[in-house]
Amino acid sequence: MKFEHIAGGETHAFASLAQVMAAATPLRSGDELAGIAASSEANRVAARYVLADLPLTHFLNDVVVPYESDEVTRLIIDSHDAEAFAPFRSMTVGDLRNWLLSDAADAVSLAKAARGFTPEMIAAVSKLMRNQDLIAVAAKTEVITRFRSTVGLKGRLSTRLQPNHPSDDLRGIAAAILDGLLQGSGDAVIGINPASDSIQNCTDLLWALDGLRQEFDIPTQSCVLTHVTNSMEIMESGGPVDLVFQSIAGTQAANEGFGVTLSILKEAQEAALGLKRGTVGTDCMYFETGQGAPLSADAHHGVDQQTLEARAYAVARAFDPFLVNSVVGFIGPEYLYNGKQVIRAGLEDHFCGKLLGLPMGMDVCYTNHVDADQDDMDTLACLLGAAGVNFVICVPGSDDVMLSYQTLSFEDGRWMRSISGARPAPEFEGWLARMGLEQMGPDRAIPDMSAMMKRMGLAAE
Amino acid sequence: MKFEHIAGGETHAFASLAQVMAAATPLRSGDELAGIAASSEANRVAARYVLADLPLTHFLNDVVVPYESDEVTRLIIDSHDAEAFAPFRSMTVGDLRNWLLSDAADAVSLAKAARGFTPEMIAAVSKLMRNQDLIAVAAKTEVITRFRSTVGLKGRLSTRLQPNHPSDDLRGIAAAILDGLLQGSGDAVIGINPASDSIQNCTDLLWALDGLRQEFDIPTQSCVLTHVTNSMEIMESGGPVDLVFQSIAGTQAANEGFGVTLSILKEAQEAALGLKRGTVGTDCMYFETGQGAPLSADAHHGVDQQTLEARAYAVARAFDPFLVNSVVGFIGPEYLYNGKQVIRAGLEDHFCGKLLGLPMGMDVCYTNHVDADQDDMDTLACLLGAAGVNFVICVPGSDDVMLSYQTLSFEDGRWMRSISGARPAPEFEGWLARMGLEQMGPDRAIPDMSAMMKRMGLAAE
Amino acid sequence: MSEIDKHPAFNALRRLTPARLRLDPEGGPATLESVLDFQLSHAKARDAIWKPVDWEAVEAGIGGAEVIRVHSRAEDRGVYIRRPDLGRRLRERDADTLPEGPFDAVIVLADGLSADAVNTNSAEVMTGLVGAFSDLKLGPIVLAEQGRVGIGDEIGERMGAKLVVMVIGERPGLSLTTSLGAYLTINPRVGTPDSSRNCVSNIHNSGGLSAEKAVAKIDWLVRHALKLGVTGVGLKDNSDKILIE
Amino acid sequence: MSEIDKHPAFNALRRLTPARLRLDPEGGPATLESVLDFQLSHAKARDAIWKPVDWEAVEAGIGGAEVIRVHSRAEDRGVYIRRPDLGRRLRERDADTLPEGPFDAVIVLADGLSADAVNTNSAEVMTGLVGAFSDLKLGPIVLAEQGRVGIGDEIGERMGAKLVVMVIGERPGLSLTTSLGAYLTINPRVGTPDSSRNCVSNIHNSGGLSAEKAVAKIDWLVRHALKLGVTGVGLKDNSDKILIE
Ligand code: B12
Ligand code: B12
Repeated sequence: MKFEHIAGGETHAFASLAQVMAAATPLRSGDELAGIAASSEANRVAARYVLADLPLTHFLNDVVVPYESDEVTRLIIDSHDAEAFAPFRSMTVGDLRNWLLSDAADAVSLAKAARGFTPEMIAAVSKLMRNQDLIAVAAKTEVITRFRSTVGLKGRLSTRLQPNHPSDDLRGIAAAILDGLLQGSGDAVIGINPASDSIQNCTDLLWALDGLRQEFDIPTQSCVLTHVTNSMEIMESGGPVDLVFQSIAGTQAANEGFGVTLSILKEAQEAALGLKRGTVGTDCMYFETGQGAPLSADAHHGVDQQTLEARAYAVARAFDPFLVNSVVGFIGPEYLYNGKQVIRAGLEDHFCGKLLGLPMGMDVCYTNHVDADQDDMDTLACLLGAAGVNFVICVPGSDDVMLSYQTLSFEDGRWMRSISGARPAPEFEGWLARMGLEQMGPDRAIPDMSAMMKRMGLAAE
Repeated sequence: MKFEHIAGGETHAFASLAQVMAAATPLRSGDELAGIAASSEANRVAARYVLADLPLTHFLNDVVVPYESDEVTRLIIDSHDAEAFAPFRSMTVGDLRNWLLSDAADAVSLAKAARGFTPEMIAAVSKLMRNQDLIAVAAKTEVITRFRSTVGLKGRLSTRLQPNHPSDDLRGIAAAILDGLLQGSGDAVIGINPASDSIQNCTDLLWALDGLRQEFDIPTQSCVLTHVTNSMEIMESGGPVDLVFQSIAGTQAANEGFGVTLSILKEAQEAALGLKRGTVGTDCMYFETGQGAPLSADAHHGVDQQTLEARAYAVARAFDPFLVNSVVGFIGPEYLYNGKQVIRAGLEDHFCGKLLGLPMGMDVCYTNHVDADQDDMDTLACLLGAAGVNFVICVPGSDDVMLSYQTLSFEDGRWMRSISGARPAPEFEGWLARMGLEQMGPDRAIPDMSAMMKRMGLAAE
Repeated sequence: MSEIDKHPAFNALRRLTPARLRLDPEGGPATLESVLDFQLSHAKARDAIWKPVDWEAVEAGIGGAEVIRVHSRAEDRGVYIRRPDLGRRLRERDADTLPEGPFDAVIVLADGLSADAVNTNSAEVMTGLVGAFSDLKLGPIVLAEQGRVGIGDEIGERMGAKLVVMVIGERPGLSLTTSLGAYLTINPRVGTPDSSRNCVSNIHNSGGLSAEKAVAKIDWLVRHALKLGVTGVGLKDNSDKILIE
Repeated sequence: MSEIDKHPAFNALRRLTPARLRLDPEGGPATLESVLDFQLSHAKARDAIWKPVDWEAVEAGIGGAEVIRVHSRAEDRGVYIRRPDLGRRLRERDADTLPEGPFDAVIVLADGLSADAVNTNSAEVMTGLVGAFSDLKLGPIVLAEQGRVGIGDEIGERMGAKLVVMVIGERPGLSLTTSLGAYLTINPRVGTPDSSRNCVSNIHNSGGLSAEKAVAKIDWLVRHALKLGVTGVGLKDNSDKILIE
């Protein structure tokens, strides 16, 4: 196969599918770092012309990471659903773009098609799409998951309440949870990144979270985002694990850099399923991903970071996750340099995740070494609201004091809901109403805070 | 009055109100060019602290451009509505920000307050606001204007159809109009920028537009965007002028650079009112503005470009315009360098215009020397949709072949409507339905195109 | 299948304008074809901003007329883009090289925002203007590098010109990067407002104003300007009317 | 009126965490106070990225221990930010200055993303570690400029270290720019994956892990690593449990 296009008199040739995909991607620092970005703007467009004419079946035969040496590739190829793919068999990537934008593609047909798409197909089509396309198509999808609450229903927007503390102080964490609940946050999950990875510490956090949830009868789930192998050890010794968390990536080598394999994830999922802790459903995995992780681990095989990110979603969907989110601006400027790159990547990640059938959320965020600010986050949040994101991550005042980065605040989560007219997960919405936390403003029946604090183990002054 | 704030141990002093305003503005190339941008990020925040504590009454006494030598300042001060201002009399800029974000500020109270606000007050408060605030507050306003269609109703989004041609070829223009109408565009105005300013040429264009409108009984208005003095000459000789257009700016000197004064505008408005061409209303002026124009004309008096832009809105509102839009990314990178600056300025301009009571639209656009692309325009369009913009400008394929810049396409206009659920102006919506142009897609009853073309004076092959 | 093939009845309409007409009664999102074509055009238009003028070739194209080359205070393209104020002023050492006149008119040719436009279209316009003004006391032609419209004011003032005709590369568009503009200023002085100039725009051969028509229009404006002693909003362009009458 | 004054009952809660708690039962948009404070903090945090370490002072703070200074292949901060690959490798001429060992352990101190953290908090941690490892064959302390976590691998490999402890400035946060992290790698080799390291993070005095506790934890991990011959996901941190037992 020759990958070639003549644009403006100049012939642009690409040596491999991976090279076409990389060159077709909107500019970002990570692909420049990897030395695989387009050589010019014209070169970028030429690569898109090549992609547009590429038959989708090509992706079933020509893989960007070798089948033999990479279990993610094997997963993608071996679990490909030929029946779901049948309607798309004779399409090119360009045809798929047109179909996705047509009225024929609606929530039902998109859900049916998801397992027929490989991540590379969806990454490819995303490269032909403008921001407006990524929003319009994602907004048509509906991916619903269930554990103790139902996340992803149309017209709903959930949030992860992230009450991190730099030394995992239980009372400090409880105070942050209280703050979030008061502002209607936490229906996707109350999830702590533990500062210390010690098993004891993580177990303590889990018991505290579970106690709180039960005390107030909150229809949500908790999670301590420690390494999957730690969660397994904790489950073995009887710890109350709702969701099992793990960072994942799109190549076997990158996952090894994270200390995980597919079989470890499978084992963990089975252990969690065995606990039968869900009430309205059994989706019990939580994955985080993010463009750049494989490159950082020198495990990218010359493939662009956005395509690899989509491959991580193939890993995720093998385990029926309850939540998946990209940590889009979290990793650093070496992968996404500024607000513009973060915004574009956020829309891509959400689009690709949704199209592949994932309950996609987003960590709308940036670090202090990225050239971005709160205006960029407002922008991305508004766009993702329009695109129908399943959930976003919220912390007190946008400032994660343990992970050292800025994500949305509880107020931002509320703003997203108000501007897009979206409501919380139905179970949680009912709970907020029962607690008198539904409305904001001076008129609201303020709950008896000191009683609440006492029940949380937090005495007032 | 001392403008001073201590931030992080450092004292930041500002010599004048204009300097505080300039330093408080988010970074943009135009203020750097003028040498008045904040000296550091900390300096910028310090200026915002100063603004936050500044009483609104201060703006009634301390003007950024001298009263004596500037008729725009005189207009602002002399037409200030003390009664409308009464509820805000004891507020600081920071208090105003809080009030605007509160539930007390709704469509009714905002409309009532508009004439109590001076442009400088609104520019100041916008500098304290994040993108999300600019969107949230603007979305609460409702500014409705009427001529032959009603523009600005909640849940509606109108478009200016801009069928420019590099040599004003009447048939080429008609073809572009046909293209736009087919895609549901043109309910705000069908407005041509004439390539040649000759009176004869402009008159010809007006007759052609008017003939077309009457032939198809389109409930819209037409405009040839020539200089106001030309429009006056044309009206005198009986030309069919619906809307009188003019570019305006926020200082007397800048307006003189454009060849206009307030009295010329008044005269023009009276002439147009005299024609009584409106059917559902009498709003008959159309103004364009844009950050940077005064600086370009060396008429900025050391005032930042965003504040001056808001002052242009004070000029506009003196003439009950039917349409006002900023040409935000049109002028060039010396004023707004990249997509991020254009996006921020677009939200500011829309916010300030709406708060001052203007029927604000936007030319969502960029030039080829600005560091921006279609993704940035998708982003700005989506944000403005959420903010409830009155209208946007649309051209065939986003490419204005006469003005040499890129604005939204007709398809983009439709996308904005679909993603925000907004509909065209009611009169125009009815017309689209009558013409069978309401729905898109293969199922739509395609109008008899050759008959339509014939009636437009365009024979098919 | 492209729009062109799908709706052949519209092809005649397409030829009427360089605009990117869709003319698909079915409508729907923009076609992929048009999106990619847009992106390629954008890449080219962005490059056009940064291209240099081939001044030797331009000089040759103008023919025998005497020519002086000057440079603005904007050293390079990067500065030019961000600092229009510098593009409006002559580099100091170049100011002294200009002859002092007096002249009825001086023609200036500047790169402006498009070298393409100057490289492609200036020869015909410039020779046309020189021919049309053969009866006037015309100064040498000034070629100004990294120039904005306003640099004509300083040049004209220094040269004691009654009127300056500035021919300049207009900003490149998506489809077309070769358009010239002409700006006429009577009694040019540093700091002249734009309201005191007239403009003849979109001079190019892709559906714009032809060089011939442009020269005729500029000629009409120059004669009336010199006679009435005014350019700008005070001088209404009635050239078409008069040509018709 | 600030939140603090409005809801004094919550002040005790605020003291439990450095997080920016709102705790206003009325809710509504973020207060202007918090928005401006955020912006000022952001300005400072961004500056923190670009500050240099005062290596002389750091060296003095460590006390008598032998010290070697090296630099990564990232010449300056701009390169460092965009090129983590270069921040993980030793500048060639510096590689030769390292003694060859063998050592049980080598401690490396790198600026990482926060000079503030190294300037403020490294002395206590470093002297603590040197004290704790007095029974081990410890190499000289290596101070690495413009270093990433991975540069410890090359240093450890060159020095024949059984284990490397990399103490490094964590990326600055909005509220706090002085946090250190420690990364432990057994059998360090260029290209060691992160899954083969352990991490002790958030070492600082503003609600984080104190230097004393951090040293104890690192000590526990180092002892177990040397005994079991493993770091990373294979070595579970049970230090707390054991401390409790
Ligand atoms: C950035 C970051 C990441 C990025 C790293 C990518 C990159 N190129 O930078 C991503 C998102 C991929 C990541 C992933 C994970 N991380 Co992390 N990460 C951080 C963070 C926020 C900043 C690190 C930093 O500033 N380093 C300093 C700079 C100068 O170093 P660097 O050389 O540029 O970057 C290297 C390190 O950051 C290192 N690294 C990052 N995370 C981790 C985690 C572990 C266990 C190890 C050994 C190394 C490591 O990888 C980078 C490349 O070599 C810290 C929190 C903090 N406040 O420090 C958490 C933190 C270090 N990570 C943590 C964890 C648990 C993980 C995961 C194991 C989560 C999971 N369950 O899968 C994964 C896997 C990490 C791995 N590679 O094995 C914990 C460690 C807890 C502990 N005491 O062991 C921390 C403290 C945050 C937390 N509490 O959750 N992480
Ligand atoms: C950019 C632009 C503007 C900007 C100029 C600001 C700036 N700093 O660049 C803004 C938005 C302010 C503007 C305003 C107007 N413009 Co204008 N503008 C253009 C545009 C799109 C590009 C010009 C260009 O590339 N110049 C070349 C560069 C290198 O020159 P420059 O030194 O950087 O910029 C100077 C010129 O652009 C000049 N200029 C810009 N517009 C006009 C208009 C006139 C009549 C004059 C004399 C000068 C002038 O002002 C700039 C600063 O000195 C052209 C369309 C085109 N295809 O050329 C229309 C164009 C030149 N403008 C036009 C018009 C009508 C106007 C207005 C009179 C509209 C109105 N009714 O108010 C106003 C007032 C202009 C004035 N200052 O007197 C017409 C002129 C028609 C004609 N043949 O006379 C054109 C051709 C577009 C059109 N057909 O509508 N414009």
